[in-house]
Amino acid sequence: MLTAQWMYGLAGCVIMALGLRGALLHASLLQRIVAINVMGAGVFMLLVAVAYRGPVLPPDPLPHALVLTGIVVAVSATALALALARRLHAEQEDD
Amino acid sequence: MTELFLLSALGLMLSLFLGLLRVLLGPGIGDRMLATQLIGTAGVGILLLLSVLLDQSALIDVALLLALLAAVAAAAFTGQQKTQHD
Amino acid sequence: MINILSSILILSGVFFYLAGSIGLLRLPDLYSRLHALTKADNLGLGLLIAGVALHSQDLLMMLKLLLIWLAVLAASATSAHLIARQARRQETGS
Amino acid sequence: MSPVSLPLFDALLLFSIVGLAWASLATTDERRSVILFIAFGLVLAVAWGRLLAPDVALAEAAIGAGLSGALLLGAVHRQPRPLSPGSTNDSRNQGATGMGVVLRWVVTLLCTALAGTLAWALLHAFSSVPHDMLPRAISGNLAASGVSNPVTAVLLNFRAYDTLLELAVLLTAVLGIFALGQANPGYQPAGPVFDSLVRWLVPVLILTSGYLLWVGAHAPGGAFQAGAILAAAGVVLRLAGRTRIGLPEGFMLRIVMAAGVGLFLLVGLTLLLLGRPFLGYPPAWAGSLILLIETAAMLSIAATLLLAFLGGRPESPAHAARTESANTTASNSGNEEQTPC
Repeated sequence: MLTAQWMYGLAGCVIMALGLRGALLHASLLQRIVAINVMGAGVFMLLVAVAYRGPVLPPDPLPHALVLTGIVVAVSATALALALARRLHAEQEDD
Repeated sequence: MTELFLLSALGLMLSLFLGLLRVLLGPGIGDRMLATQLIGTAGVGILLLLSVLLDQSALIDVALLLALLAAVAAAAFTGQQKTQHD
Repeated sequence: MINILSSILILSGVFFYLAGSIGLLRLPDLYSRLHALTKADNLGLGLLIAGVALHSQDLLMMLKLLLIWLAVLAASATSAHLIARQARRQETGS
Repeated sequence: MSPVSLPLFDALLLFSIVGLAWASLATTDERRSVILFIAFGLVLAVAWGRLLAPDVALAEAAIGAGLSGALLLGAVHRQPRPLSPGSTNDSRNQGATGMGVVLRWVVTLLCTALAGTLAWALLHAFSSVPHDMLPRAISGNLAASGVSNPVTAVLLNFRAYDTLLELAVLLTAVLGIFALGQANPGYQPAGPVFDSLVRWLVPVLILTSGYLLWVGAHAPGGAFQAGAILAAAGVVLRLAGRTRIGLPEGFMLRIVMAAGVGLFLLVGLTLLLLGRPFLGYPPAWAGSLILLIETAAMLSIAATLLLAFLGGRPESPAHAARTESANTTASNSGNEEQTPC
């Protein structure tokens, strides 16, 4: 077992849990969106840690491809969430 | 030579870490933004050293992207948005 | 010979980085921090890049490294200007 | 290069990353939270590089440093009051009551339990048989894939279905954003200093995106990173206060948005007609077909990400000039046909 692999893997678990906690507990919608992004980053770190196979062997490319597309989807989902939040805010102001 | 690159990468990591303390301490939002700038520059340096240390020339491209986009956050932070006409 | 020169350049680059971040931490106000930081990290990155370029001895790599340095120079000057302007605006505005 | 182990470096890096994640969620100040999140993204890019994932690092650098920071900071500035479902005072008071405190602790405890379970499963997986069946299958078939970068081979050949559907997801997200209203009003001119940066930065960003697209066949890079950088060029123009940010208008915009999915489908269906499996490229053609699809995908990704940054249907600059007052409730979809109200 590689030292780096479990160090980064554990950190990924911690980051994911921190993000989940933030997403559940924050009152502000914007901060919930940030928290979900943090949670996603934790999952990405987990996957990249799983792909890592030490300094000599090349890493597994499949999780890299997953994370790469995940990053792009995460940013567009964030944009959609922010647009929803903006609309919600505008509707509330009309009331 | 490998030891030197490793030591230098650690030095830059320490520099990034000190910048992180300023991001956490603030006090003003400008201070935090400035420290984020330092974290970016340190990140560029670390990536350059890692590209030699791990024999990954593509990390130079990553450093290039970080360098090119370094001003975007500051611009987004200080930019004045037009007011909605309503 | 080239190895020694490149080591000296890289180590002095790291020294300026550390000086800059210590300045960022110890100096009392935003403007002096701004000043210390932009100088130190530009110089630090410049020396580091010179060292890495000397070590790589590959022309395309050197060109990319030069572009990185120029980009960081321009970006840090611009961001410093924007942050300082914002701080001034807030001081006079509110 | 000899194998190096850098546990101390890793420890400092991970401490910074976890610290930033924690700090960005510990504060209730939205602006501080976003700035800490941007710093978090910068350090993450270094971590991906450290774990020998340069493809991921490129995407993180392009999106973390360019798009998502600008997107979130823009949202904070637009909101003088916090974006919360109720008024914040209510939720603060709720937090102070006994129920709120108990809830907080229960959620924290559950999250800790989840992290523990996940870590346990992970350590179990790491200490069992090393998984090298998939990597071996990928490297064994790499020669027939048309490209030599394994990540590009996975994205555009071995798992091309996934990438096709992912482009469809991006398109759907933007259509959702369009349905919510007009684009954000944009930025005031940022002044001469930023303008002089923009003048050379935008061409260099466009050049870099072309380079990343081309190099993606045999080295880290590809349509996603190239598209993200191209979108970042548009973000920079927008931040400088320009109204023209390189997006085509009207019908052309629709074509560019759909180009990635469209060309992907077209290639897949043509192959079906020729008696091959859907998206099963003939090895001799694979390289050129992948480059063709990637070029279209890059343009679509760039347009989609930039539209996502705008946060709504774009106004055509001509229309914006004609009418100072933007009608936010207009549900007309055609930009050209919209009459000034």
